[in-house]
Amino acid sequence: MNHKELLEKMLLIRAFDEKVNELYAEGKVHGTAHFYVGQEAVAVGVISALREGDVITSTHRGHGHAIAFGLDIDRMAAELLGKASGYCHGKGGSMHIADVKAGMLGANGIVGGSMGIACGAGWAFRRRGEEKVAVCFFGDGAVQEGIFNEALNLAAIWDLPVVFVCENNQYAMSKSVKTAFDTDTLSGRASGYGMPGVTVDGMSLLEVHEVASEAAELARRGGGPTLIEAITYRYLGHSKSDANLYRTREEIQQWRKRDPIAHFASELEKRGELQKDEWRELEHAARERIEEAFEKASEQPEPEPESALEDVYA
Amino acid sequence: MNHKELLEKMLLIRAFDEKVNELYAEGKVHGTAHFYVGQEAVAVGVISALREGDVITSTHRGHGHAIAFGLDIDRMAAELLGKASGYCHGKGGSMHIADVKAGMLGANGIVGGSMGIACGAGWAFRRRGEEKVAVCFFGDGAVQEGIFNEALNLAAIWDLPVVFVCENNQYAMSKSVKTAFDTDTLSGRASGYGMPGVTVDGMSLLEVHEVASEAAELARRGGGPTLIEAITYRYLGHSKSDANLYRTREEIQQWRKRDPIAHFASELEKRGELQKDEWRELEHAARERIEEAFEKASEQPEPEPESALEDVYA
Amino acid sequence: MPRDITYREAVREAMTQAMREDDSVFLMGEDVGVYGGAFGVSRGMIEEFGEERVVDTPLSEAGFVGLCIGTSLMGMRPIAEIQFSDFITHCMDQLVNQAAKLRYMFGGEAEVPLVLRTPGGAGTGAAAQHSQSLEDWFIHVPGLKVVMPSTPYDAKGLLLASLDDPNPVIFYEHKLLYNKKGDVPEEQYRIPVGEARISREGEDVTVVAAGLVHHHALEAADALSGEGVEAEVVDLRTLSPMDHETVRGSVEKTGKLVVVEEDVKTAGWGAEVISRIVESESFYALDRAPARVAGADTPIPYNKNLEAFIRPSPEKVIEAVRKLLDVKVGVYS
Amino acid sequence: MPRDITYREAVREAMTQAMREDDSVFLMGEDVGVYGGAFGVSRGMIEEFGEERVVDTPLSEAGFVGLCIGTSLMGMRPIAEIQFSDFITHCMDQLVNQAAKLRYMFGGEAEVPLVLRTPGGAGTGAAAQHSQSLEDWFIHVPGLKVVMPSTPYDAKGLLLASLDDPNPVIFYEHKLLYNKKGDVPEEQYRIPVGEARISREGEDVTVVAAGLVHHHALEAADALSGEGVEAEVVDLRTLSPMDHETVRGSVEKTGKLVVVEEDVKTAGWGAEVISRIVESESFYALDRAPARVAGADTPIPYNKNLEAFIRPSPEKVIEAVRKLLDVKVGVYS
Ligand SMILES: Cc1ncc(C[n+]2csc(CCOP(=O)(O)OP(=O)(O)O)c2C)c(N)n1
Ligand SMILES: Cc1ncc(C[n+]2csc(CCOP(=O)(O)OP(=O)(O)O)c2C)c(N)n1
Ligand SMILES: [Mg+2]
Ligand SMILES: [Mg+2]
Repeated sequence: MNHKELLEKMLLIRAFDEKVNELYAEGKVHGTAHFYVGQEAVAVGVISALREGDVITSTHRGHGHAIAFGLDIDRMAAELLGKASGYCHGKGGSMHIADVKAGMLGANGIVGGSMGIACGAGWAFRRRGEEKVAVCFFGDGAVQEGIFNEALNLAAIWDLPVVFVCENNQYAMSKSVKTAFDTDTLSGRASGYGMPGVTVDGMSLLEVHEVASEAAELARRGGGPTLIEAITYRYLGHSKSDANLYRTREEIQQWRKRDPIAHFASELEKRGELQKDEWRELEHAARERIEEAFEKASEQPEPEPESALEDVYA
Repeated sequence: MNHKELLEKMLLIRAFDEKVNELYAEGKVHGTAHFYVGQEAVAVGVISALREGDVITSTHRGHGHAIAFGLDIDRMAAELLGKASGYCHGKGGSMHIADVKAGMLGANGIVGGSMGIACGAGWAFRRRGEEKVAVCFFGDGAVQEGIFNEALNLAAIWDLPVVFVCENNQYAMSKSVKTAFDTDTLSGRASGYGMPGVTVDGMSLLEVHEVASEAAELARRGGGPTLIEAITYRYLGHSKSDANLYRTREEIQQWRKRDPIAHFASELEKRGELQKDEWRELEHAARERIEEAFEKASEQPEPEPESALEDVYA
Repeated sequence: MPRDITYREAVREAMTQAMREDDSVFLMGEDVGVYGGAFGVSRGMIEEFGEERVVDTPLSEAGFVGLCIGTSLMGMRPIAEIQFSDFITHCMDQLVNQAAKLRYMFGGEAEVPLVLRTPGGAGTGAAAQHSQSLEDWFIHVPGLKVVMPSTPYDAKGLLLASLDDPNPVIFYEHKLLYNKKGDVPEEQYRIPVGEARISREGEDVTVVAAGLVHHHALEAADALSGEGVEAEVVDLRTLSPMDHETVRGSVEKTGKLVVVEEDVKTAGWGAEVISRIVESESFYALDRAPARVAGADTPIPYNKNLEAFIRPSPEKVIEAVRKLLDVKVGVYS
Repeated sequence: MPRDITYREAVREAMTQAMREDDSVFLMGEDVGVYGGAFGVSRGMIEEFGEERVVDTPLSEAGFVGLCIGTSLMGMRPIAEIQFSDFITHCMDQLVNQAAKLRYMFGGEAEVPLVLRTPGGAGTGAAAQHSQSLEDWFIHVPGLKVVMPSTPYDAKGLLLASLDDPNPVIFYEHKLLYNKKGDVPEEQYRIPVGEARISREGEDVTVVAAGLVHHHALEAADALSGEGVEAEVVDLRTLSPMDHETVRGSVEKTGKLVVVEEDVKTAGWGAEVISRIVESESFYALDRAPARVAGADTPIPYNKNLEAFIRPSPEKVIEAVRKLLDVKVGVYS
C-alpha cells in the first residue's frame, strides 16, 4: 500500500466531484449528479484493501468508488458529458457508470439496488472456488430499504464473500440518521444476521483500510460477510439541487474540520512520508488532471441519435 | 381472564382447522388453506391480552387469529365454502377472512403483506390519541422479507403502538429456520431497531399471554413497539398439499408431546380450575360446534355469479 | 381575472385545502418536509401542518405505503408521495396485492381511500431509472384508479376529487409540468375522476393524449391548423377508469385517431385506447388506420439528443397526423 | 413413437439437461429443493444436483432475484423461480430497474442472461393474490423478453432457448398446464424466442392466443368447425418480442381477428396484438371489428362459480367468434 498514491486517489476524487459540481452550477451538464466530497477516505480505504479480481458495486453517489477502483477519468468525464467515448457511450450518465469486465459492477440509481447484485458476485466466487471478494457500497438510506434485510440474510446464511460497506454520511437526502433510526449505530444490525458488525471512523483512511482488510480477509477465507459502518459526511448538497435546509452551516463546518484528506496528509507528513505542503502540489496536479479530462471529453463526438435504439437486447 | 374460556378458544381453533383439513382431504373445498393446529396458544395467548378497540392483522395461516379475535365461526365456515353469507361473500376464501369494522384487518396471502398495514393502524391510534394497540401476526418466513425491515424500523422511530408477534413454527413451507437464519433467535433482530425483543415458549398460553400483556401495555403507554418471538410448531402440512419431506415424523411427535392445549388443560387441572378430564368434554363440544357450523354453511346459498363483477370499486 | 399559478402550486393548494378541512388527511413521503419534496411540491407545508401531518419517511417505499393503506382502512385519508415514479417498483405488492384488492377480497366490506402521488416522465436527463412512465401497469390492475392531469387547473380539481374518492388512486404528476402555469381558482372545485375533456375542437382527426404530451398534441394541432387540418384534441385526464365515450364521440366525428402517449409504445395505454375504438361499432366509423405516437421501445438514455430521439414530440405528432391523412390505400382508396 | 410427458416434466427436463451440460446453470427459489417446488416442477432435481445448484432460498424475492442478476453479470446462467407469479410484485425493482436496464444503461457493455420462471393464471380457487396473469407488465418493459408456452413440447424447447438467450427472460408457466401431456423428444431442441406458431389452419377467422387459453382457442375452433367456421389459431408462445408477422399473415388471410388472453382485459396484451394490426396496412384487410376474449376487469374471486364467471373459456371464445361473424353493420352492411 503506497500511501502517497492513496492520497492522490483521494485528491483525484475530490477534484473530480468539485469540478462536476461546478459544471452543474454552470448548467453545463445534463441530468443530475451526487458528489462524494468528504467521503473520500471510505472508497479509497476500502478499495485499497482489495486484490486483483475482487469486485465492487456502487451507488448513485458513485464517482468516488469508480475512481478508487481505477476507472479511467477520461471515460468517466466523457460519460458525464454524454459522449460516445464515455463508459456507457452516453446512455448512462453519472448514476450508471460501470466497467463490468474490470469488476466495477455499476453505480446504481436505485437506493439499495445493488445489494442483491453484490451477493450474486459473492455467490459466483464461492461456487467457482475463487478466493475473491465482492464489496457492496451503500448509504445509511439503503439500510432503511427492504432489500437490506434480504441481502444481509442471504449473505449470512450462505457465508458469501461479501463486505457490506455502509457509508453513514448522516443523511439520506434530507433524512437525518437521528430520525431515521432509533439506534446509535447501524452496525448493530449485523448481529441480528449473525455476522460481525463494526463501526469505523470514515474520515480516517487508515482505520477504514484496516477494518476493510480484516473483513475482506474473513470473506476470502470462507468466513462470510461483515457489515462495516463508516461514519462520514457529505460536504456538498445531496445532488445538484439542494438548499441544505435540513442542516446547519455550523454542522458542515464542524465536519470539514475533520477532513479525511487533510487528516491523512498531515498523518503522512508526521510519518515523514510526505514533504510539508507537498499535498498542495498533489492537489494541484489532481485538479489539472481533471481539467484535462473534461477538456478532452468536451471535444469528443456525441453519440449518433439512432444509437438510442441499440443495446436494449444483446 | 377466564382460563376455561381460553381453553375453549384453543379447542375451537383446533377443531376448526382439523375439520377444514378433513374437508380438503375429501376434496370438498376449493382452493387451499393453511392450518393453525399446534400454534393455538399463540393466537389465544396474545389476543387475550388485548382490549376492546385493539386491532390485529393476520396471515395466510389466519383461522386461529380470527377465532381468537372473536370472529363468527358460522361466517368463517361459510366463507371457506365460498358462500354468500361468508365474511367475504365468497370472494376471499381462507386467505382473506377479515372483519375490518371489528378490528380484524384481514388474513393476507402475501407473506409479510400486512406488516405495513399494522403500522398504519398504529399510526391512526397515535394520531387520534387513542390508547389502542395493533397486533401484527406473522411467521418466521416474513422475517426474511424486506418489508420486515421497513415496518419494524418505521414502528420503532415513530413509537407506534404495534406488537409484532412472530410465530416461529420452525418452517416457512419447507424452509427450516435453521437454514434460513444464521442466528439462534429471531427476537435478536429487535435490538437493531432499538425496540425490545423477547422469545417466549409459544406452546405455553400463560407465558405468551404475559409477554403480550407487557408489550401491549408498553405500546399503549406510548412506549412503542415490541418484537415477540413465540416458539411453536405446526403439526400439519404447510397447506393442503404437503408431503412433509423436509422433516421427520419423530420431530413432529416430539413437538406434539408439548401440545399447548394438553399443557394448558393439565395446568388448569392442577390449579383446580378444571375438573379432571373435563377438557375432553370441552373438546367434544368444540367439535360439535364446528360440525354444526359447516353443516349450516353447506346449506347456505351460493353467491350470484354476476356478483363477481361487484366490489372492485367502492 | 385569471389567477395564474404553477402546476406545482396547484397540487400543493389542493393538498393544503384538503388538509385544512379534514384532519384525517396527511402527506407522507421521502423528503416531503423541510426539503419540500424532491420537486418542491410540498414546500412550506410542514411549516403549516407540522411533522405529524407532513411526514418525512425513511427510504421505505413498501413500508410507508403499507402504513398508509393501514391508516386508510382505519378511516384516515393518506397521501403517499413516491419521489420518482420509477421507485413505485418497490411498493408494487402494497399497491397491487393489497390496496387494489383488499376491498374485493373482503367482499366489499372495506374501503382503501389512498392517494399515491408521484412524478413520472422523462426529459430531465435523469436516465433510465428516473424517467419512466409506468402508468399502464396500474390501468391493468382492477381496483386502482389512475389519474394524470396535464394542466394546473385539472391538477387541483382532480387531486381534490381523488382525495374524496373511496378507492386507491395513483396520481401521476410530471416533472416537466411542475413549472407550467395556468388559471386556477382559489376556491375548491372537483373534476370528476374518469372524465376526459375535449381541449380543442376539430373535424379532421382525433388526437387523444394525457399528461405532458397533451401539450405536444395541442402544439401539433396549432401547427396543423396552419396546413388546413383541424385536429380535435382529447385530454384523457384519467387513464383508469378510461372515458371511452368521449373518445368514441370524437372519433365517430373525425373518422381518424392518433394516440399520443409518453410511455413505451409496446403494451402502453395507447393500445387500450385504440382497441376500445376498433373493437366497438366505432371501428366502422374509422376511415384510416389509427396511429400511436409513443416512446420508443427502449429505456430512457442519458444523453440529451438520444433522449429526445426516443421521446414523443410535437413534431412527431404532426408527422403522424400528416402520414395518416396522406394514406390513400385500403377500402377507401 | 410419441413420448408423452407432462408440461411439468418438460420444464424439468429442460432445466436438467441444461444443468448437466453447463455447470454455470443453477436453479434458485423458494422450496425448489426437497419440496420440489410448490407445483412439483423441480422434484428430484436436488437429488441429482445438490443444494448448491438447486437452491432453497428464504422468502426474499427481491434479494435472491437480485443475487441471480449478480451471478449473471459474472457469467453464470441463473434460473430463478418465483413460486406464484403474483409474488413477482416483490422483485419488480430487480427485474425492471436492474435486469432489464443494466445492459442499456451500461452502453451495451454487459449481459444479464437470467431466466425467471413463474406459474401464472387462475382456475385453482386460490383467490386474488395467487391467481393473477401479470405478463403484460413485462411486455411493456424494454430489455425483458416474455415467454409463455402452451404445450409440453414448446415448454421444453422455449426453456432451452431462453437459457441460451443473453437477455433476461420471464418464463410464464401455468398451474393448470402442469399436468397436460404431450409428445416431447428426449434430445435437446430449441424453439426460437419470438416465434409464434400457427397451431391450426383456417380461412374464416384468426384467433390469437397464448398459454392456457390457447387450448380454449383450439377447443373453440373445433366446435366452430362443426358449424362450418374454420378458425386459424395462432399460439404466440412468446409475448415479447411479439411475432407480429405471423399474426399479420393470418389476419390478412382471414380478415377477422379475435384475441384470447387470460389477463385482465383493460390494458392487457390483447390490446397490443390488436393495435399492431390496426395501425398497419392490415387495418384495411380487416372486414370486421376485432374482438378480445379476456379476463374481466376484476381481481380473481375465490368461489368456483364466480371465478369461472370472470375467466375466459372455450364457450366465450365461440360466442365471440359467432358474434363477430354475425355482425352485419358498418361499411360492409
Ligand atoms: C428506492 C429509492 N428511493 C428513493 C430514491 C431517491 N434518492 C436517491 S439518493 C437518496 C438518499 C440516499 O441516501 P443514502 O443511501 O444515505 O446515500 P447518500 O445519498 O447519503 O450517499 C434518495 C432518497 C432512490 N434513488 N431510490
Ligand atoms: C411474498 C410471498 N412469498 C411466498 C409465498 C408462498 N408462501 C405462502 S406461506 C409460505 C411460508 C410462510 O412461512 P411463515 O411466514 O413462517 O408462515 P407459516 O406458513 O410457517 O405459518 C410461503 C413460502 C407467499 N404467499 N408470499
Ligand atoms: Mg447517506
Ligand atoms: Mg413458519
